[in-house]
Order: sequence, then structure tokens, then C-alpha cells
Amino acid sequence: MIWAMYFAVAVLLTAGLYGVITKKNLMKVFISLSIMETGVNLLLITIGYIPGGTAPIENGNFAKYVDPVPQALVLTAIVIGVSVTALALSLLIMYHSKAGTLEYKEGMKW
Amino acid sequence: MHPVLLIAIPLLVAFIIPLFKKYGPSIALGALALNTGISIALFSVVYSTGTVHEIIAGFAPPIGIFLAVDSLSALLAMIINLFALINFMAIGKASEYKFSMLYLLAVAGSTGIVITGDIFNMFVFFEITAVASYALVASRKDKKSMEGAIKYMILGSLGSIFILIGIALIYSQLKSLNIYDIASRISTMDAKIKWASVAMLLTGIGVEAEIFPLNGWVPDAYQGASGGVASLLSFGPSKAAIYAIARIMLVIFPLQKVYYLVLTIGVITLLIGELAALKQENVKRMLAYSSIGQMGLITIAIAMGMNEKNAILAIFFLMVSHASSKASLFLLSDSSGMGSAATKYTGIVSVLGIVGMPPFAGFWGKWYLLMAAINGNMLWVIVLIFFSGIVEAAYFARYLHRYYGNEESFSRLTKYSMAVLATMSLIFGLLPLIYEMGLKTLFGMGGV
Amino acid sequence: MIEFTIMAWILALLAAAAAIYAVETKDLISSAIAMGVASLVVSIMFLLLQAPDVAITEASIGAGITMAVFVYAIGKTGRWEE
Amino acid sequence: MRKLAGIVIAGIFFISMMMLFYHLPASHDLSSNEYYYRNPINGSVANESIPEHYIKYTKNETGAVNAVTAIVVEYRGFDTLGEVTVLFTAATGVSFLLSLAVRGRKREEANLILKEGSKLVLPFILLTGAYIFIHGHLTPGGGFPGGSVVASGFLLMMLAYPKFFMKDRISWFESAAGTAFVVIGLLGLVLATSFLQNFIPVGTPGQLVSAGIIPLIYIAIGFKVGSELSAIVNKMKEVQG
Repeated sequence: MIWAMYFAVAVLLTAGLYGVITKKNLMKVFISLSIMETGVNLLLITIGYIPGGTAPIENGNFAKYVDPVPQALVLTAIVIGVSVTALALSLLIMYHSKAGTLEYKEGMKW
Repeated sequence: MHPVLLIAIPLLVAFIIPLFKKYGPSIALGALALNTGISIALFSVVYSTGTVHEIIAGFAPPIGIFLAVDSLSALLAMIINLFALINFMAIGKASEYKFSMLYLLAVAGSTGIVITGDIFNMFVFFEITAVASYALVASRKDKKSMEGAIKYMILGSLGSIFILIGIALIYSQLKSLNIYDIASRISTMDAKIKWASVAMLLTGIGVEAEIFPLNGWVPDAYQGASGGVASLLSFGPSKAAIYAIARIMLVIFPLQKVYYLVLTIGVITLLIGELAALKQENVKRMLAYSSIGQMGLITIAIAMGMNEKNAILAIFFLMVSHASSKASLFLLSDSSGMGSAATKYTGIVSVLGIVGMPPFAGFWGKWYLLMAAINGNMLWVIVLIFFSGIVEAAYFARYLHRYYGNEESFSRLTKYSMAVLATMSLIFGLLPLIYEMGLKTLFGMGGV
Repeated sequence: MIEFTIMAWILALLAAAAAIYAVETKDLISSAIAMGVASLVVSIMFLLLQAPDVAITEASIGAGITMAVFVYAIGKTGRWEE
Repeated sequence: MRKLAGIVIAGIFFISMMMLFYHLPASHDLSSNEYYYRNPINGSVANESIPEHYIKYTKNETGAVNAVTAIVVEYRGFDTLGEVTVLFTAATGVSFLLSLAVRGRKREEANLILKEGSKLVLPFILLTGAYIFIHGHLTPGGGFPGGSVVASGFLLMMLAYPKFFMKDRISWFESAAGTAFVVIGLLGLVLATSFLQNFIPVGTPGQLVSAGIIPLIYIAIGFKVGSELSAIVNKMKEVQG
């Protein structure tokens, strides 16, 4: 099961990185970044998983729990991700109303 | 002494500003003044007792988060808050309340990066700083500034993803997020994972710290931003980020291979920044590339600081010198001239400070770096320092020649603020304060 | 435990397919929706990994709010790439 | 050309990530002694790892049953304050950048069933959201999912009623909730010894009124996240591209 998760993490990160590198459309770049963020979140949770463990909520029946720390970190990371995305999209809307396009070919030289 | 107030007060004030829209800038100014007072008090405490640490939420450090203030972070916290206050006076009049909220949050975030002792907490403060800076860079709301902000944002988001991967890799091996706890157990880590996490963290923080090859956003963002915001970026977020590199590289990974890696990055950054600055026509772009060059110099000092006490002294002086000179030059760059006495003074003093003339902080920075290079028998670093000085002198001479004497249209407050900012380099160069601070041990290096 | 493993692999392949589709398609609206689907699939994977808090948050913020914001923004700026 | 470079870089990245994961993690046993932590202030080595400490002592130290909640709000509460601030910063940035562009425009009405249905469902969505963030210390959930459920209720209203507009008064909620968070933290500094420290008796773990300041902070977070996400979504909807 862990390997399925690691595989998904690698694909999400790679697909996102590929999108950020190759796509010229700014909206697409931010969609790719969002996918990468999902991948990192999955990586953190997978690191905290312990085979046979249960959710770290005390209920008296189980002795073995998964690591709660990465879950707390991911809660933080998800909210940070949505904040950055919202700001980015409002910037893109403004940029679109000024430039008329979201493709960066000329004006944005790297 | 409660360093946490440096973060809590600006956050509290930023949260209540929307209720008093009209007085927003004045409230923000008051908060910055209060913060400056606290940071000066913190500086004096650290100056007399060494390091200060504060526990958050009442749990002993690796269990809870703690703030670790050593001599370098106390100095930077003071610089960031003091300069933010002066800079805000220079630009605050015209700003609206949302601008002052974002400004406060950027300052709080940079301060947080500098004083926190927990790596994930550092990441959170990075995000506060970065999100506030993106919005501030775009605050002129024209096409140029939008482009700069978008570029900054793409690289910044990519950087924060890499930081998070780095943290995840470290956590997977050591089950700890406390920088000093990690540092004490780093040798038990799997070598491959350790290297991957060094690479990820360096990449992620490098975006904010403007080091090569992650500085593609720097010229555009600085060119697009207004002078006051560019000034804030040059003494706030970028200094905090370079400090984060110092803390992570010097404390967590003091290894010989990391030393060469960071040294190489520093040298390339220095060369690229200085040479690119030479051929720029736009003032802000030139200053931005010059900043990249200075960041390279500080990175070299950080790398050498792993083996040499003199190089650590150099970090202290270079940080102050660069913050003071670049902050005033960016404020000056809003208008294309130096007409009045105050602006002429600002221009000349900042340029002298950054080139490294004797009584200025910049001189001492380069001096101690030279000392470190001589002790370490590194001839090429000496050559590099002189080379960068000559190139800087060349483009700043051209800059002064072109703008000296032209008319400008600054308000009196702005002019005086710039002059004060530029003078800081002189003050800190003449007083032995920084020298004394630099001699103290940094937190986590050779005992607490 | 074999059924969990099979389910995890199915979900992983689904997430991977959604992510690749989101990056490759020219239609930005479907791209955003595919991104939301990937995020939703990942939130089910969080449940398998015994992280219910994160699963709820990811499903409502990662898939819900983020996708809504993307769709609104794409509506303001144009639907097609290139 | 660009595409080829992208494929090569992505391929290298994928392979190196998989190779990296092959070495992760060192051990699945949280109580193994290679994870024992060291206090950086006095240098003492404990005989437990950090996650083990959280699992063992959450109930006694914080009164919460859900360890994740205890970490988010108590042990690493400072991170959460920072995170709420990031969201606040982004909301401020969005309204700062979009302030010029907001204009009204004519919109088509949604159909009757959607309108009436959403009016009927809204109270239940809001209640569910409130339930999730009030019970954060007992069950999975808490301020963030609860707040986003509240925001999704308002999103539904925005879809059903194109004229539905959130007044600026919503910023009052943001301010009050954020201020409450920092003030609770400062009270900890004044009444106990450190920022964000619990200063209320923890009570009996498992009951609604227990766990000291955790429910208070989670309610503040719930209000803050709900109002901020609603404000962001609303701003995104109103702006004209």
C-alpha cells in the first residue's frame, strides 16, 4: 500500500513540475503548482503512516497509532496552498485585464 | 524579555486595522515603533547575556515550538524592524490601510524567520512573508509590476514546495522538526536522504535569498515594485532568507561537501550579479542585480563561516551594510535625480557604503572576509573581493554621474528618512556594537 | 490487507491519470476539474492512510474551494490555452 | 524543444524521487531509540520519540482526545497562528489587488428548484460546519474543515442567487476572530508563563466542555477561515476580468 502512495506522490510531483517547466499559459502553471502541492501533502501523510496503525484519536481499543505530526503539518500546508492559489488567481485576473492574455511569450523573459 | 511580542504585536495590529480603516497607516506606524523598541531591548539583552530563548505554549522545545535568538538574529530583528519603521515613514503618507496591513505582515514574517528555532515554523513564516511580498510587489497595479509579481510567485511557490519536501525528508528520518534537535542527531541520517534534503532546502530557500540559479524573478520584481516596496524587499525578506540559509547550513549541515556547494553557489551568484549590473540601463534593475551580487558575497561569507570566525564577523557587517545602502538607494530610485542636499548625501553615502570605503560597515565586511580568506589560504577569494569592488565602483560611478544634480520631487520626510537609512551603515561601521555581537557564539554552534 | 493494497493502487492510478490529464489538456476548465478530481482521490487516500482530519480538510478546501476559485478565475480570463 | 527539455527533466526527477522513496523511512517503529529526542536548551536526551510523546500524553497535557487537534492547536499552535495569518494575508491581498476592478453586471437567474433548495439546505450546511469546528477536540475535523464547510454553504448561495453579495461587514468577523486568537495567546503569556499556553482547567477528556483553550481557538479559527474563504470566493466571483 505504501508503494502505491509513493508512486502517486512521484507522479503528482513530476506532472506538476513538467507543467510548470513547459506550459506557457499562466493559469496552467498555477494548476500544475496546485497539483504539486497535493503531491507533497500526500508525501507527508505517507511518511507518517505506520502499517497497522489507526487514526490518532483515542478510543481505548487500539494500542498502535499512526504518527499525528505529519497530519498536523499537512493541515497547515493545505490552507497555505489555497491562500497562495487565491492570491495568484486574483493577480492573473488583473494581469489578464491589463495584458489581454495569459500566455507569456514576449513580455515575460526569464 | 519576550521575543514573541515581536510577532504577536504586528499580527494583532494587522487583524484590527480593518476596523479602523481611516487610521490604518498611523496604527501601523505605532506598531512598528513599538516593535522597534522591543527589538532594540532584545538586542541589548542579547548583547549583555548572549542568547535568549523563549518557549511557546508551555512545552519544552522539541515537543513544542521555541524561539531561539542568538546574536545574529537579534541584530537582524533589530535591523528589519528599525529600517521598516524608517522606510514606512518615507512611504506611509500615501498608502491605504490594506497596504499598511500587508507591510506589517511582511515585517512580522521576516522577523519570525529570523527568530524561530523550528524548521516548519520557519516555513510558515516564509509563507507569510512571501504572500505579503507578492501582493506588495503588485501594489502599483500596472502591467510591469503584475509581471514581476507573477514571476516571483511562480518561483516562490515552487520554492515553498521544495522546502516542504526537504522538511518531509528530514522528518521521515529523525521524527523531529526542531532545528537544534535535528542538528544534534544529523549524523544518524541516511546519507542519500541527507543530501536530498540539503538540495531541497537550499533550492527552496534560495528563491527568497536570491541566489543563483533561482533569481530569475529578482530584476523584474524589483523593477515592477515601487521604491518603498523594493526597499522593504531588500532589507526584509531577502535578509531573513539568507539568514535562514546561514542557520540551516551552519547549524544543521556543517559538512565539508556542503561547504563547497554553498561556496560555489556564492561565487557564481556574485559574478553573475555584478556583471549583469554593469550592463543595465534601468536603475532599479541595476540595483536588483547589484543586490544579487551582494547576496553572493554574503553566501560566500556563510560558506567560509563554517570554518572561520572572521567570516562570521563578515556576515554581520555585510548584512548591515547591504540593508542600509540598498534600502536608501531603492527609495532614491523612485525619482530620476539627486537635486537637494539630502538626496545628494544619500546617494553618495550609500554608494560609498556599498563599495566598501573605510569607516563604513561595508568596509569591515570585506575586511573580515579578506582576513578569513588569508587565514584559509584562498587567494582566489581575495581576487574576487577586489574584482567585485572594482565592478561595483564602475557601475555606481556611472549611476552617480548620470543622476547627480537632476531635479527630484521627494517630500521632506522621505528625503530625511533616506538620509537616515544611508547613515546607518556609517553608524554601525563606527560603533563597536556589531563587532562585539559577532564575537559571541551563535545558538547551537559550540554550545548554547 | 490485500484489498486495501488493491484499492490503494487503483486510487493511485486514478490520481496519476487525473494529474496527467490536468497538465496535458488544452481546455482549462476540464484541467481545473481534473485537478479537483486528483485532489478528491488523494483525500480518499488520506482516509486509507488513517488521516481523517486531513481527508475532510483536503476534500472541502483542496477539492471544493480551490476548484471553485479556479473555475471563477478561468471564467474571467478565457477558457482555452494558446 | 521546451517540451523535450521538460520531459527529460521530469523523467530524471521521477526516477530520483522513486529512488529516494526506496530509502524512506528508516523504521516504522515510533518507539525505536534512534528517534529519541534531545532537548536543545539543556541537552538532556529523552527516552521516547516526539510522536510517541504526543500519543502518550495528549490526554493528560491538553485534555483533547484527538491528538492531531492537540498538536495543531496546542503543541504547535504557533504554526497555526502563522497559517491563519497566511490566509488573512492572502485575503487582504486579494481584496487589495481586486479593489479597482469590482463592478456590478447583469446576471441570469438560476432556476427555482436550485434557489429554493439552496435556501433550505443552507442552515443545515452552516450547522454542520459549526458542529465540525466545535467538536474538533473530540472527533476528526476542527476549525479548518468546519470553516471551509461554512464557506461552501455561501458558495452554494452565490451559485443559486447571482445577486447574492457579501457585505464588507464580513471583514468584521475576520478581524474579531483573528484578534481573539492573538488575545488568547497573549492571555496565556500573562496568566500562565508562555504565549498560547493553556490557562483554563482541562476538565474531563472526552466531554464537549474540556481541553482548555482548544475549543475556543478552534471556534475562532472556524469563524476566521469561513469568513475569509467566503470573502475570497465572493471577490473572485464579483470581479470583472
